[in-house]
Amino acid sequence: MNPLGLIVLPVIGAAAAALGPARWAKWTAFVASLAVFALSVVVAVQFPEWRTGNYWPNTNEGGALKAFGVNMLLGGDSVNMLLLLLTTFMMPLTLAGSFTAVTEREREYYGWFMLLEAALMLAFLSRDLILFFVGYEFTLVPMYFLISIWGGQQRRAAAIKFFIFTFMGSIFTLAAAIYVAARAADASGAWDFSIAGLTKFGSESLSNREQFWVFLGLMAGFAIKTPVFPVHTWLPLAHDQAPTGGSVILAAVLLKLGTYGVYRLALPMAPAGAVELATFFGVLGVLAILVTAMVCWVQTDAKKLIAYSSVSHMGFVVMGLFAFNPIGMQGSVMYMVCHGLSTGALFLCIGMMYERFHTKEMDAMSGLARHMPIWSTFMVIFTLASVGLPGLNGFVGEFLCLMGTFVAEHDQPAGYPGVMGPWFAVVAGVGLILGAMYLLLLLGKIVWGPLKVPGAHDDPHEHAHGDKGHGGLPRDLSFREIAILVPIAAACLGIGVYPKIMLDVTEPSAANALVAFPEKVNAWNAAHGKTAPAKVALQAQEVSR
Amino acid sequence: MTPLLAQAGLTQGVTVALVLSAALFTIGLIGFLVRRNMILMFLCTELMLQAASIAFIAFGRMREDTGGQTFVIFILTVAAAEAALALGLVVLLYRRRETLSAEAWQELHE
Amino acid sequence: MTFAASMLAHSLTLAPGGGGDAAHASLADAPIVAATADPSLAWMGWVLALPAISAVLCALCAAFRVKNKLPAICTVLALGSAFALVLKLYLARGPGAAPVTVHLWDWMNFGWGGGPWKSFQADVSLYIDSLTLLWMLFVTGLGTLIALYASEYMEAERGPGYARFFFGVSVFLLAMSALVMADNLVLLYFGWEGVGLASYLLIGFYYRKPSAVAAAKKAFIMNRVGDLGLAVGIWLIWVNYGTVEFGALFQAFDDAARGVGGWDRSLIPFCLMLGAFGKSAQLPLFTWLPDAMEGPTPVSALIHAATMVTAGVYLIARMQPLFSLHPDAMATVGWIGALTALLAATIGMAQYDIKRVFAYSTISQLGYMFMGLGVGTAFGAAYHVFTHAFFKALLFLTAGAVMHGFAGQLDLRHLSGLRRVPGFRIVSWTMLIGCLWLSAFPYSAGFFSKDLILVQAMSSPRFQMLGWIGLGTAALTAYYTFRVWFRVCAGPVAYAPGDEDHGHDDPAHDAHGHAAHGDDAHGHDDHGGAFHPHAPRLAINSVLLLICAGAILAGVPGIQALRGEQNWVQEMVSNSSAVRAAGVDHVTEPVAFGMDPHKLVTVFGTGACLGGIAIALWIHLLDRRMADRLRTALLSNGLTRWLPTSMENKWYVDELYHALFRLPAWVTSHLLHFFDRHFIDGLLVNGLGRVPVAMGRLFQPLYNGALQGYAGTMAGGLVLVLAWVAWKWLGATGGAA
Amino acid sequence: MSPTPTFMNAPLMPWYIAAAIGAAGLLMVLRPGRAAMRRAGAVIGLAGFGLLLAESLKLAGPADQSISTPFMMAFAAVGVIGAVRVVTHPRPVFAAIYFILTVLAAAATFLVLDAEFLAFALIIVYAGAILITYLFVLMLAHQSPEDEIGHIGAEDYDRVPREPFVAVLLGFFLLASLGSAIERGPELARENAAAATARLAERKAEAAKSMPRLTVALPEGSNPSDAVSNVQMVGLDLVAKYPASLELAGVVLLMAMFGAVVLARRQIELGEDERRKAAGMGGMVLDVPEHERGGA
Repeated sequence: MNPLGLIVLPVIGAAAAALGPARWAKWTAFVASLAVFALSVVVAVQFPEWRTGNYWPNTNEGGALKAFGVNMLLGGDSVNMLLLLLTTFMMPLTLAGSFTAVTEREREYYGWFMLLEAALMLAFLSRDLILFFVGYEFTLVPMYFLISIWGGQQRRAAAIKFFIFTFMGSIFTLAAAIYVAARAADASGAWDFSIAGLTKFGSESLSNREQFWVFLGLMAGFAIKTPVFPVHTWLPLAHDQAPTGGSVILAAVLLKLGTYGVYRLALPMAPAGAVELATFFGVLGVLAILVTAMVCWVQTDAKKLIAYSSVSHMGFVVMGLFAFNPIGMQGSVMYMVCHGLSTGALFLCIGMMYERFHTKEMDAMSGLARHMPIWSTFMVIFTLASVGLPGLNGFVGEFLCLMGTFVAEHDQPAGYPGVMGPWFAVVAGVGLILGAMYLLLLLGKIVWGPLKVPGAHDDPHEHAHGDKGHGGLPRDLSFREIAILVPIAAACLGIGVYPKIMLDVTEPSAANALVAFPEKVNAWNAAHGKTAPAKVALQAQEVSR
Repeated sequence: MTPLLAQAGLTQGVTVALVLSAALFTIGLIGFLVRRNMILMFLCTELMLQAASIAFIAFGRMREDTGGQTFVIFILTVAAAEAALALGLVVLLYRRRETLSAEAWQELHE
Repeated sequence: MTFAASMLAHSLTLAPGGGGDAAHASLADAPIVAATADPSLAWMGWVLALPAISAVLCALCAAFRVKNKLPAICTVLALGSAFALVLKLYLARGPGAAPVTVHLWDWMNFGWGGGPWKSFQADVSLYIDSLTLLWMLFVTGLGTLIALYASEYMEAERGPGYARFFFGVSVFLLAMSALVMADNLVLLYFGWEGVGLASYLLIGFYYRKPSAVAAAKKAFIMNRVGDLGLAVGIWLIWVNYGTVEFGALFQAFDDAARGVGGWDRSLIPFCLMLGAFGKSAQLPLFTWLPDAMEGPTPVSALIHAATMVTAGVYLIARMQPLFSLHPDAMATVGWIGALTALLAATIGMAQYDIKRVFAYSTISQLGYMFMGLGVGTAFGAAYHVFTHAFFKALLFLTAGAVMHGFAGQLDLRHLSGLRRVPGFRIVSWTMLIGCLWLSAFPYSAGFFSKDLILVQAMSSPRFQMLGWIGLGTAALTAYYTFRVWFRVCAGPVAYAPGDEDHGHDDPAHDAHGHAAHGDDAHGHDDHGGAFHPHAPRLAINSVLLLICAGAILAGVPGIQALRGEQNWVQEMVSNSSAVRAAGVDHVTEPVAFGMDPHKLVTVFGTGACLGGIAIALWIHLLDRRMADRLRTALLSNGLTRWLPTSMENKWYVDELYHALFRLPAWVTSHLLHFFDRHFIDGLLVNGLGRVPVAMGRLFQPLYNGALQGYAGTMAGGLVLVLAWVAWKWLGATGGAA
Repeated sequence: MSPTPTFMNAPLMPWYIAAAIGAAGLLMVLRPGRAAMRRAGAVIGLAGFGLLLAESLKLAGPADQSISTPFMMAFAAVGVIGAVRVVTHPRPVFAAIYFILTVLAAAATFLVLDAEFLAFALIIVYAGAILITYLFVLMLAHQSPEDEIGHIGAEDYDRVPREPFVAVLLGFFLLASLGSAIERGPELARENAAAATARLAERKAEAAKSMPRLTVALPEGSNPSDAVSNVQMVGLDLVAKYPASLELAGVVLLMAMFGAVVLARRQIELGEDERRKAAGMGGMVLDVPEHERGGA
C-alpha cells in the first residue's frame, strides 16, 4: 500500500471540484474527502508499525524526485498516522459544515480545501525534510485564499497577517534545516534531506552551540505556527476572520503542524539546543496558558474566545514537549489530537450559530439552550471536553502534559530527567481553573440564562413558534449538522474513556523522540549545578526494600 | 613581481580593450541615467552593449577562443531586435504625448 | 433539666467498654491488608455501568422528547439495581473481608520500563474494601430513594427538562461510584471532576435564572481550585512513590513510615487536603455550597448534603495511611474543620432561607467530620458521614416538600404552623426528627456520631480546644435548627406562596403562557383565587418515611459503640485503609471539670443541644417578636452592630474573594488584553510589519516612475554586488599575490 | 603587502584615483553652459582615461606582437570621446552620429583583436542598420529644427542632464569595481597564454579537417590550419557548437519583427466607433479612460 494515494486523491478531488459544475462542487469535494478518509483508514489498518515506532513504508527508494538529496520518501510512524487520521477525519466533516455557509465561488472554495488536505497529507507523510517543508508551507496558500475570499470584515488584513507572520518564521526554520543538511553533506559528501538521517546527524554530530542556534531557528517557524505566546497574535485574527471551515481546519490540524514539527524535527534534531532553551520555552508555555486564558476571559466575541483558548491549550502541548519525558511527550501528542477534535468542533458549533444569527457577540444572545437544545447539548459537550473534564478527550492530554512538566526535575527517578519541575506545572495548573472560568463563561452567556435571540425584536418568544430560523436553516440543528457533530462527540468520548489505544501507539514513538535527551539533560543540569540526585538515591533505596 | 594581469595571460592590447570596455559601459550607464530623451536612453544601452561586445572579443582573444565572437553575434541580434521593438514603442509613446521625454510617462509607476 | 442530663451522662458513661480499648491498641500500627486482584468480581463493573446506561437512556429520552416519567423509571431502576449489587457484595463479603481490586479495563496506562517510576498506571479498576462499601451503600441507597422522590418532585418539568434532570442524577451516581470505588487516584480524580460536572449541570438546572447559572459556575470553578490541589497531590505522590494505585501506595506508605521523606512528601497531604476542602466546602472554599441551593431540592439533598460533599472526607479517610505520617497535616485538617463548623454555624443562625440554613448546617457538619479526621478518628468521621447523610437528606427533602407545596416559598418568615396544614403532617414530623438528629439530641444518631468526634478531640490535650469549639458549635446548631422548625412547623398557621419560576425546556410549553411570567410553573396553581398548598403525595411521603427510618436505625451502631460492642461501621472502617484511625481513644482520667472526655462531652453536648433548643423555643415560638427585638437591639448598639451584620452577610467572605481574586483577575485580564492587542500585536508585530513599509518609504523617491530611478537602483545594486565580489577576492587573494 | 588589505592600501589605489579624475571630468562636461568649463572637463576626463590606461598597462603583461598597443590606445581614446559625446551632446541627432563614431572605434579594436568578421559585421549591422533606424526615428520625432535662442533642435529635456552628480558617482563606483574585477577576475581562469595558443592551434586543425576544400591551394609545407580564417572559425562555431542558439536568435529576430509590425499597426488611429465596429462590439459601452483613447 503506497501512501502516495493519500496525496494524489485530494489533488484529484481539488481538480474535480474546481473544474466541475459549481452546484456539484461541494458534493465532489465531500465525496473525495470521504474517499481520502476511507483510504486513510485502510492505510491505518494496514500500517504494521503501530506498536514499534518504526517508519512505514521504510524504503530508501528515491522515487521520481531524487535530486539534490531530495527524496520522494513517504511514510510515517504511529504519530504521523494519528495526525493523518485526525486530518482525514476532520476534513469531510468540515466540508459538510460548509455546505450552507458558503454560497458563492463554491468551486474555488472546495478546490482550495482539497488542496489544503493534499498539502497536509504531504506534510504529515513525508520522511524527507524538503518534502515536509513543501507541504508545510503550501498549506499557507489555500488557507490564505480561504481567509481572504470567504472571511469576515477584516479578512484581507487577517489573511496577510496570517501569511506573512507564519511565513516569516518558516524562513528561519528552512535556514536551520538547510544548515543541518549542509553540515551533514559536508560530513558525508552527499546531500540527503531524509528526516531520520538529519536527526541522527544533528543530535550526534553538531556542537552544543550549533544545536542551540539550529533549535532556535527551527522553533522560529514552529513556535509561530503552534503558536507560542508572544508570537500568537495572528491566530485570533485569522480565526476570527476565517470562514467556519477555515477556522476548524486551522485549529484542528494546521496548528498541529507546528507542534508536530517540534516533536519530529526540532527536539530530536537539536536536543542540546532544546535542553538549553527548555526553560525559556517552558516559561513561554506557562505565559501562554495563563495570559491568553485571562485574555479569553474578557472577550466578548465567542469565536475570538475560542481562538484565544487555542493558544492557551497549545501552551499545554508546549509544556509537555519540553518536559523531555514520556509522560509529557505522550501527553502532548494526545493533546494535539484531542485539541483538534474538541476545538474544531467548538468552531463548528459557533459557525452553526453564526449562520443562524449572523453575530458572534456573546452579549447579543443568551439562553439558547431553550431555543436550540440540540446545539446547546453539543456545545456543552465540546466545551467540557475543552475544559479537560476526565472521561472526555481533553483531560488525558492536559493531565499528562502537566504531570510530565511536574516530574521534569533534575533528580527524578523515572529515568528521564528534565529541567522544569513542579513550579512550572503548578503555575500552569492555574490554567485549569482559568480554563474553566472562561469556557463556563461562554456557556453561561450563550447557552444558559434567560432566552435572548439575536435579531428578535421585543418578544424573545416570537421565534419559538416558527420551525425555520434564519437563512433557511431550521431553528435547531439540521440532520446534516447533527451528523457532523455526532462523530466528533463520539471520538471525544471514545478517547476519553479508552485513551489506552492512543497511549499504546505513541509510546514507542515518544521513546524514539526522547532517545538523546536524558544524557543531554544530565549534562546541562550538571553544568548548572544541579547534580544532587538525592531523591533518586532515596527512592532507589526504597524500591530495593 | 610579475604584474597581476600578466599572470593571467593578459597582454597589453587585451588590457586596453578591457579598460575601454569598462569605460564605455560606465559612460553608457551614466548616459542612461542623465539623459531624458527616450531614444538617447536606448542609445546608451546600445553603448553598454558595445562595451560588452568589446569585452567578449577581448577575452576571446585572450583565451584564443572564438566563442567570444560568436556571442557578439548574438548580442548583435538582440540589439537589432531591441532596436526594432524599442523604437516602435518610442514612436508610439511619442505620438501619445508629443514628447520624447521619459518623464512624461512618470505616472505609470503605480 | 440539668438533672436529666447528668443522669443521661451517668447512664451513658457506665460502660465505655474495655473491649474497645483493646481493639484500639491493636489498631494503632495495624498493617494495611494488601489488596488482591479478584477478577471474579468483575460484575461490580455494573455498578458503574448501570448509571451510565441510565444516563444514555435519559439522553435519548430528551432527544426523542419523551413526555412521561420514563427517565425517572430508568434512573430509579438503574440506581436501585446498583444498590442491590452493592448490597449483594456486602452481604457476600461481610464487613471484615480483605480489600480486593477488580480490573475492568486499561485507561491511562503506559510505561517505559515497568514498575514504580517507570510506568504510569491508572486503569479503570475498582478497589473494594469495607470503606468503599460503606460509602457505596449509602450513596446508591440514598441515590435511589432521592431519585424516587424526585420523580414526583420534578413532575412539573416533564419533558426534556425531566430527562435532563435524571441524566444529571445518573451522571452523578456514575461519577460518585467511580470516585468511591476507584483503585487509583486518577480514576478518583475522574469521579472527583465528574461529580463536579453533575453538580454543575444540576445546580444550573433552572438555567433561565441567572443566579442559578452563576451558582453553577461558581461551584465548578471553586471545585476546580480544589481539583488543582488534588492534581498536584497526585503528581507529588507519583514523584515520591512511583505509583498512583492505592494498593501499591499503601504498601509504599508503610515503607515510607520507616524511611526519610523530602519536604515535598510532607506537602502531599496539604495538596490533597485542598482538593478535599474544595469538594466538601471547607474553609477557604466553602462559599459555593450555599449558592448551590439554586438547584432543585433533591439535588441539594443528594449531592450537596448527603453524598458528594462527603467525598473530601472519603478522600482523607482513604488516604489515612498517608495523613497519619504527617501529624501537622492532621492537625490542619482538624482546625480547618472546627473553624468551618463554627463559622458556618454562625452564618446559618442569621439566614432566612430554609435551604440556606440547611446548607450552612451541612458545611458545619462537614466541619465536624474533618475535625474527626484531624483528631484521629476516621471511624467517628465516617460514622458522622453516615448519620449525616440520612438526617440531612431528610431535612432537605422536607424542605423540598415545603418548597414544592408552597410554590417555591422558602423564607421562614413567611411560613408558619405547617404541621397543622393538611397533607404536611408527615413532612413536619419527619422534619422534626431531622432537626433533632442534626442538633444531636441525646440518643439520636447524630448525637452518637458527633459524640465520637468530640470525645476523641477532648482526649488529646493538643485538640482539646477543638473539642470546646465543637461543643459551642453544637449549641449554635441546635439553635438554628430549631429556629427553622419552630418558625415553619410550629405556631399558628400562616403562609404566603412563593414566586417560583422553574425553567422549562419544552418550547411548546412556553409558547402559550409567558405573558404572565412564571405563574405556570405549576399548571394547577390557582393563580387568580386563594393559594392552596400543594401537598406531597405518595412518592415523597414514602421516601421521607423511609429515610426517617434509616436515620433512626443509623443510631444503632452508635449505641453499640457506646456499649463497647463491635459495631459494623467501626468494623468496616477498621478493615479499610483507615484502620489506624478506626477507634476512639478512651481516656478515663479527667481532662476538665473533673470529668473524663466521654462524660464531659455527654454532659456539655446534651446541655448545648437542649440550651440551643430552649433559646429557639423561646424566641422563635413563644415570643416570636423577641428575635426581631434582639436583632434591633444588637444593630442599634454600635459595639455589637457588626455581629448580626456580618452574620447575615456571611462574614463578607464572598465580597472578600471578589476583592481579592475576582476583581484583580478582571483588571489584570483587561490589562493583559490591552497589552496583547496594543503592545504585542500593535507595537511589536504590526510595528515590525511597518519596518519594510518604512524602508520602502525611504526609497520611494527612487521609484517615482522615472525610468532612470529604477535604472539607477539597478545599477547601484549591480555596483554593490560587484564591489562586494571584488572586495572578497581582494581580501582572499590580494595578500598572497 | 598587508595580508588583509583595506580600501586605502589596496593595490588598485591609482586606478581609483584615475577613475575619480575621469569621473570629475565627465561631471564637468555634463554641466550645461560654460563652454570653457566643459572644455576643461573634457581635458581632465581624457587625462583620467589616460591614467586608467597607463595604470592598467602597468599591471598588464608584455605586449603581444599581433596586437598593437598604440593602435588600441588610439582607438580606445576615439571610442571614449565618441561615447562621452553621445552622453553629453544636446542634440540627439549628433549624439547618434557620435555613437557611430564609437561603433567605428569599436570595430577598429575588433580588427586589432583579430576579429575581422565581427568588425565588419558591427559596422554593417550597427552603423548601417541600427543606427540609421535611430536617426530615422529621431528625425521623425523632431520637427522643430531651430528655435529663437539658437540652440538648434535642442529640447529642454535634451539639454539639461538629469541628476548628473548621482549618476557620475554611481558610474565612478561602477568603474572602480570593474577595475577590481579586471585586475582580479582573470586569476580565476589561471590559464597561461601558452595553453590558450595551443588550444587555438588544435581547434584550427580541427576546423581544417572539417573543411578540406579550403586547404587545396596551400603552398607546399605550410600548415593547413594556418589558412583557417576568422570567418570560418566563427561560422564553424555558430553552426557546429551553438546551432540551437542560432535558431533561437532567428526566432528572436522573427518575434521582434512581429512586434515591430504590431506596434506599427497600432499607429493607425481609429475613432472609437470604428474601433468598436472592428472589434465586433458595436453596441457595447466601453469604459475607456480619457487618456487611453489615443492622442489623436
